[in-house]
Amino acid sequence: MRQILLVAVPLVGAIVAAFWRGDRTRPWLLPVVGAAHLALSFWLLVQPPVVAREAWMGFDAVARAVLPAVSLLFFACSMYAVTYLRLRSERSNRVFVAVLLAVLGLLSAGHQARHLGVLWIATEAVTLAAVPLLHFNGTPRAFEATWKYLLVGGTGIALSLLGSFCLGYASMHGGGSGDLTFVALSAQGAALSRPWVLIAWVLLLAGYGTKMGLAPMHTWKPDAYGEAPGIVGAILAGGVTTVAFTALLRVRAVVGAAGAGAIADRTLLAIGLFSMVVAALFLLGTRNYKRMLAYSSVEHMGILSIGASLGPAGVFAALFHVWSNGLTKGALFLSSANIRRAANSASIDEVRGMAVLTPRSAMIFVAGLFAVTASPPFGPFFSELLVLRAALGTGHYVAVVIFLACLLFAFFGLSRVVFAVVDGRPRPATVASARRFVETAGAVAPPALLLGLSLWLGLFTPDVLRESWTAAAAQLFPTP
Amino acid sequence: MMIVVSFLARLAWWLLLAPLLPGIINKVKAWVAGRRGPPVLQLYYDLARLWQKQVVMSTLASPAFIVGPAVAWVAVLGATTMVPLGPAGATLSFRGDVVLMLYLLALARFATTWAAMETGSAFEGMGAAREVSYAVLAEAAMIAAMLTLAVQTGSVSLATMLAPSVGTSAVLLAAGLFTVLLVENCRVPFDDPATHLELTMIHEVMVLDHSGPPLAVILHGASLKLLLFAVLLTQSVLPMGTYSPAVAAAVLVAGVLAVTVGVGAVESLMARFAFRRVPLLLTTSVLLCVFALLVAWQGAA
Amino acid sequence: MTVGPLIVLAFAALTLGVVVGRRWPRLWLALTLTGAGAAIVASLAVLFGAVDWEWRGAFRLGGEALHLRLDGLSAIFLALVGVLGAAGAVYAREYWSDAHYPASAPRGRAWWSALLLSMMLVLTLSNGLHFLIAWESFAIAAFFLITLDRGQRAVRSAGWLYLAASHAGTLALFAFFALLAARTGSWDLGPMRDQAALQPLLWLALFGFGVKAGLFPLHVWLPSAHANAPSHVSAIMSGAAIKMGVYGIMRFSGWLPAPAAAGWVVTGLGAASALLGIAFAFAQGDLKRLLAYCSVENVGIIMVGVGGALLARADGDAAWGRLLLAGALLHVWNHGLFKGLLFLGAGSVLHATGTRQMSRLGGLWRKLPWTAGMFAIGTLAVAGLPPLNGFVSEWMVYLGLFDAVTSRGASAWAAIFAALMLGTAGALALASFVKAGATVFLGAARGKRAAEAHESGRTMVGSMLVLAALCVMLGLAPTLVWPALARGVAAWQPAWPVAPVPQSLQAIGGAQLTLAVLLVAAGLFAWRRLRGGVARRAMTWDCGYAAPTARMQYTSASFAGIVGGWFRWILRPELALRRPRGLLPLRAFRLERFPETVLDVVIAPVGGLIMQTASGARRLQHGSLQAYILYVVAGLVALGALVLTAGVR
Amino acid sequence: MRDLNLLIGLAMGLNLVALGSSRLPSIIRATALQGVLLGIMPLLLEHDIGWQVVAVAVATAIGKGVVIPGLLQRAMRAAHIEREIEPFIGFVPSLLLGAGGTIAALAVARSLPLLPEHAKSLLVPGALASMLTGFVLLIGRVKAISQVCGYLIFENGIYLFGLLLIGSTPLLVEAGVLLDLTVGIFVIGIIVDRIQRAFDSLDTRKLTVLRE
Repeated sequence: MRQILLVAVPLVGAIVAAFWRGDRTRPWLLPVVGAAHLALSFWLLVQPPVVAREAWMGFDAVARAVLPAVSLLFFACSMYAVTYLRLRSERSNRVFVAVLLAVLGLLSAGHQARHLGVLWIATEAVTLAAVPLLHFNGTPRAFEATWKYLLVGGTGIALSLLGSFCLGYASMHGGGSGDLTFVALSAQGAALSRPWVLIAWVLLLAGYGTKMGLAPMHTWKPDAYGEAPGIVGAILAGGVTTVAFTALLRVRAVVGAAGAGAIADRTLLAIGLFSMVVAALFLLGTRNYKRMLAYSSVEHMGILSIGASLGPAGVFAALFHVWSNGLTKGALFLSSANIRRAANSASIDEVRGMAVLTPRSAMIFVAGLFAVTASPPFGPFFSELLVLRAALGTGHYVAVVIFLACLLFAFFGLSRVVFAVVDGRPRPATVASARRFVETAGAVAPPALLLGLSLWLGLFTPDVLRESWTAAAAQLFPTP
Repeated sequence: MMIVVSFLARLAWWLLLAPLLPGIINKVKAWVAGRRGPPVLQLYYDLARLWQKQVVMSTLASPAFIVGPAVAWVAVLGATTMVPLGPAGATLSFRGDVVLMLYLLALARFATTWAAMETGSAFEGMGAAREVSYAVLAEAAMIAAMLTLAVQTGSVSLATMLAPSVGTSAVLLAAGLFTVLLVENCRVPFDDPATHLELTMIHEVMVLDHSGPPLAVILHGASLKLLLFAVLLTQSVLPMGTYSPAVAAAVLVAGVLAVTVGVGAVESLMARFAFRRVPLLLTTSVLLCVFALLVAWQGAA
Repeated sequence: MTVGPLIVLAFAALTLGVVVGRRWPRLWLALTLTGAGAAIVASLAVLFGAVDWEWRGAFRLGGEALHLRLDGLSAIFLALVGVLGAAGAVYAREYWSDAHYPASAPRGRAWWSALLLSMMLVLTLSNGLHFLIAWESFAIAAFFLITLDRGQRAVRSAGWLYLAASHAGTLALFAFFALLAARTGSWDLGPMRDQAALQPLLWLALFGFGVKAGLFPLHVWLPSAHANAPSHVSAIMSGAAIKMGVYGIMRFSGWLPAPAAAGWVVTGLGAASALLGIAFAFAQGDLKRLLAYCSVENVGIIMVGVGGALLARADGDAAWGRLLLAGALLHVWNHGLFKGLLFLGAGSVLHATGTRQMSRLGGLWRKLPWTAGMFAIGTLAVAGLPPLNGFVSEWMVYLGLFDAVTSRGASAWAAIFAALMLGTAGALALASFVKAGATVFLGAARGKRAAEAHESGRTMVGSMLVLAALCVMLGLAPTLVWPALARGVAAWQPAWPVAPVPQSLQAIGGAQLTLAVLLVAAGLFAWRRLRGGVARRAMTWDCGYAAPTARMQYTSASFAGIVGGWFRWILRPELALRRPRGLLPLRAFRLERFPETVLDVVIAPVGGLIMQTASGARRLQHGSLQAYILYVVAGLVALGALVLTAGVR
Repeated sequence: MRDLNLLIGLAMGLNLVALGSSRLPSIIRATALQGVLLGIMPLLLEHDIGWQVVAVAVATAIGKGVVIPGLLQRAMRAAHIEREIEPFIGFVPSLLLGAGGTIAALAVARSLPLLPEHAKSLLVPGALASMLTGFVLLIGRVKAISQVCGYLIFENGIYLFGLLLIGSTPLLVEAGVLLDLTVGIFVIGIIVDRIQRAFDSLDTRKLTVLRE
């Protein structure tokens, strides 16, 4: 019941928002629903429900390990959204609010999907629902970004659909009864037709990888994150991508059951490392601090897929990283949104000396830089160190060298851009535009909160979370 | 009682004998040139006269200008206390005293150059720069020489390092140390104490502005240093340990005399090198000492 | 007096200092002094109380239980951090006062406490995860201190270079500790000498910590950072912060089994650092850059000691190994003290004249008598001259090397090489500091700023006095600290029997004392004679030249000319020359810059190559959707190929 | 089975039409026709035809055959463009690609381990050929409209492949999938419309502002 509520409450909220009168009051629906969702998800986290084995949807270990993070991120963003939408009072926020809530609901559905088809439907639905959020600004650039997001993302989604079909066909080939729940598929195990499983894996990895933003299917990311409002970026980077990641984890479990786990891991590791390399190269050169965040997100997706390729310990680390990366990225996106609004530009050629104009946001931005580049004691440090340890434990020394090199170059790129934005003497134009922007508590508190959470997550990881990640790893790597 | 006497005796040897060496050198040069030359005791007279004179001090100079020479003199004197005098032995002797001796000489160099820089004169700066720069290679040569002795004797204390008979490396070591002696004491071919062209000088140009007692101290210190090197060279080359005390003493005196005459001979036969060729010669001395070290390693094996 | 409460007191005081630092300077100073004092007392208690302090807490941080430990080795470093932390804090009251720097001074105080705290944590934490946390916070605190004066571009770029290098080192340490944890199955640190499988890890540690220690050629960040930081920060960076790298190397070379080659490599690197570091220092025209490069040299000396000790451990030869390591440890203290003193002195000069360029200074001894005196003491100490402390530690290292040679083992060759290098480096150090001291303080003022300089106030001079006094004390009474050094050695290699004070060290102590007395006596005598009205002041005699000007003095560049020529191959000076032309040449100049060679010759080209690759890659993101979809297809095909190749296996 | 293969063959023919024609209206028409054909196919496959099946079929046919083409037509008229000019991949090459692709698809499908009941059908080759066609259009064409058509054809291919599973997969899933696809295309159509208004053109060469 509660698990259904996770999906239902936001959707109902979305409908309410769609019919709500009054642009000033509507945004408050976001924190309200967000709070309810947060309460629900943490209640479920602490007291996990019993999920029927053959259920198509359910708050199982995997959902339990990830969904609360999304909920937390969404809550912080929803608080920020109230302030943000007040600043954007020139345009109606009806669609924005409604769609944002719908996205939350569909995200919950996608995380809880235990059925190949349902999973695909939910993911595709999220992809489509996010479209109005992307072109909220209504500028030609926004439409261009949306166009690319739609076609690249759509291609990926189509590929994953084909992959799902292939997996289904593999099960049919193995005399499957047509039950496409992951449990049933895994139960078929070696009976699944190996070639079809492999084809399915490639297609699904490419498809959901596109959704995650793994290189070379990441091309939609910088455009979308660069043009969309900060909140949307945060939710895409911290929420939507994780759906695709959990999808890959679930599929990987089936492939593992079919006896092709080693091959799957090999591909995951390869594409993860490749994403990190590409991200590092782009970070070294980019001159736009919002696109920079997109590439950093690509890098961290790479880390996730590397973690996923390293067996139970790696998956544990990866799930940890989903949390720490989501929260830290949220802080970065929101603080950069403040800076963007104050400076009225996202290019480091035009933005300087924000430490003077928006001191608090700049402080959070710098702190977020250190956090996201795995500087202790923030969350990402611990999760990435665990990934590293898992990789060393499994003897992937070459991978570790590439991994560390990419982290280093990513740090160079990120710090270069961040300090260029923060330091120096601001230009007159920037000073003028910054006068129109006040760093209210509503604009600063949410990113600060997220950063604080990332810190807290690293230093005092609650045992219930560790336990949930262990459980998820156990579900994905069942020990016969 | 005995200790005090012997200490005083050694002190006397160092302090009183030192100014004789420059005199001898000058005599030799004069003799070669066929002149009568200044009396052998000339430096003693100079010192006595300088001690009476008044000090003239640059307006720029700080007290260190006066203190410097005193420090340098004390440092060299301190260095001498660790150098054994044949049968008389050394006043101060312990494991690693060789390093202390080297660094006391360095301290003397520091004080001299510092005092030279006091005046802000371009010439004295030039001299100081040359002094410290050439010392870099000389230092390396000295370390190599001391290592050679250490390898030969298996000891790291001068008194025992210099005592026993010398192995096959004697010749190389002698050549190396003699070169170092020449540069450390600013003799030809590195420097010409007798020249009258400041541009070409090292040591003399550093003391241009000194006068009166400080100058006396400097001159005495220089002669002391020369004597120290002469004694060091003699004992590191000759097998002092194998002689009876009387013979040893005689040999030591003879050796020092020989070295001094040698310096004089070099000065009267050779011209001063052009400065750019100096490093070459210094490097040669370093190499000589290093080869000596290798030979000693083989010999003692 | 038990250690635990003192450590807690130190941590508490400094943590509080971070909080109150911005608002209440006096309270902050009191807290900092309390914290530093407590740390010093604690470490002395461990060093002379002859019992290690260890504490395991139930409190879990990042999933790991707290584990603190203070043994002979870490205590030596802890004491140093305390001393320099206190001295710098007092010094900053005037040097970086709120009046002059209303914006950055409060920030500086908070970060100062943070820096001290994190360094002390690095020294006491005994768990890999926590060590990394403390290590990185220490690096970041140092970064923000270096870039206190963020308005200047030079400062910012220096800070970024430091941060980048430090991050590279930290990542190596990530790998090191992760590998350690993966191999041993726990993050907990402690002696693991018996696990031979851990040998290769030392290389990672050597790189990671070597970057922080400024070991050649990993020192690229050091000169600019130390030169551009505020001087009290330079003092603690050079005196204590780079010693954290040394600590790391000593700590883990002591706890882990060392590869056979380690001793040779460390000795070689140390010797190279010593010689090249000081060669670069001699060439510099910027006072603080000179001091910074000199730190590279001194780290080299320390590393020679450590490497020698590793060789001795391999040979199982306790006698000279002990001597070498003790010398290295003592030099850690000594370098911390005199380099701190020198940087504070340089700060006082900068404070008074506003320039670090030695060729603009000169004749400052009249205006800044105290600074000049303190700087002179520091100069004697750093040149390793008796009777000051620098000599004692260098003497110990030398004696260890000589003993290694006379022992005639295979390591003798390393020792011979190192001894020759150290000798040369020593002579160069003397040259460098004659040049530095003389061009800054002696002669005539070369510029207006220098002519109008003023002496610094009580707090600045006072903190310099303290460090100078410590230099003298360590120089005159080395036997007093031997027990502490022995404890450090014992913590590094328990197998070596703890030795009483060596006869030779006692002799050195006596010799130093006698020498000091004699020098003071001679100096006083000479000075009295002079005061007796014997002296007559006159213009410097310039060989009959009528009108000598201050600009005719030997400059730092001309002083370093000869040796600069010898090391041209690595110094690679940039020369800007305009020869005098015509009968009446109006303007002519000759400017020589000595850039950081490793940075320009190694790092810059590689970086350029990578940046080219990056910009090439960025062209792939050229905005055409058709291409993006093609990338998707390409990715699909590549994955397919990967699966096929894997499926075939 | 035979008439199914007939329809599929027809669809494959339409692929070639879409590849070869330079006039946008004919591409749109070809796509729409293909959509309708696909809509009919389930009726031929399912043995017991319930109302849901009919509903799904009708929905697909209308969605793919009427609504989307309508949208595209509208956008096309608004933008006053009739034909594809200087595409990235010329018409003759893309035609050859398509033909070669179709042959290759037949060959590949033979080598795939298919269940006996599918061995004879053209479903898999048809799917592969359509997907290839879709990709060629997506990558090779400049006008947004032809790219959308390409995407439609690509999805048709996937739909064809999905028909392999029609027996086994629950209807609910199929319905969801179809709904999603239709909505997706619908959204794309809307965006195309918006782009036309924002840029007053449907030339994707104008859509390259966002770049590194």
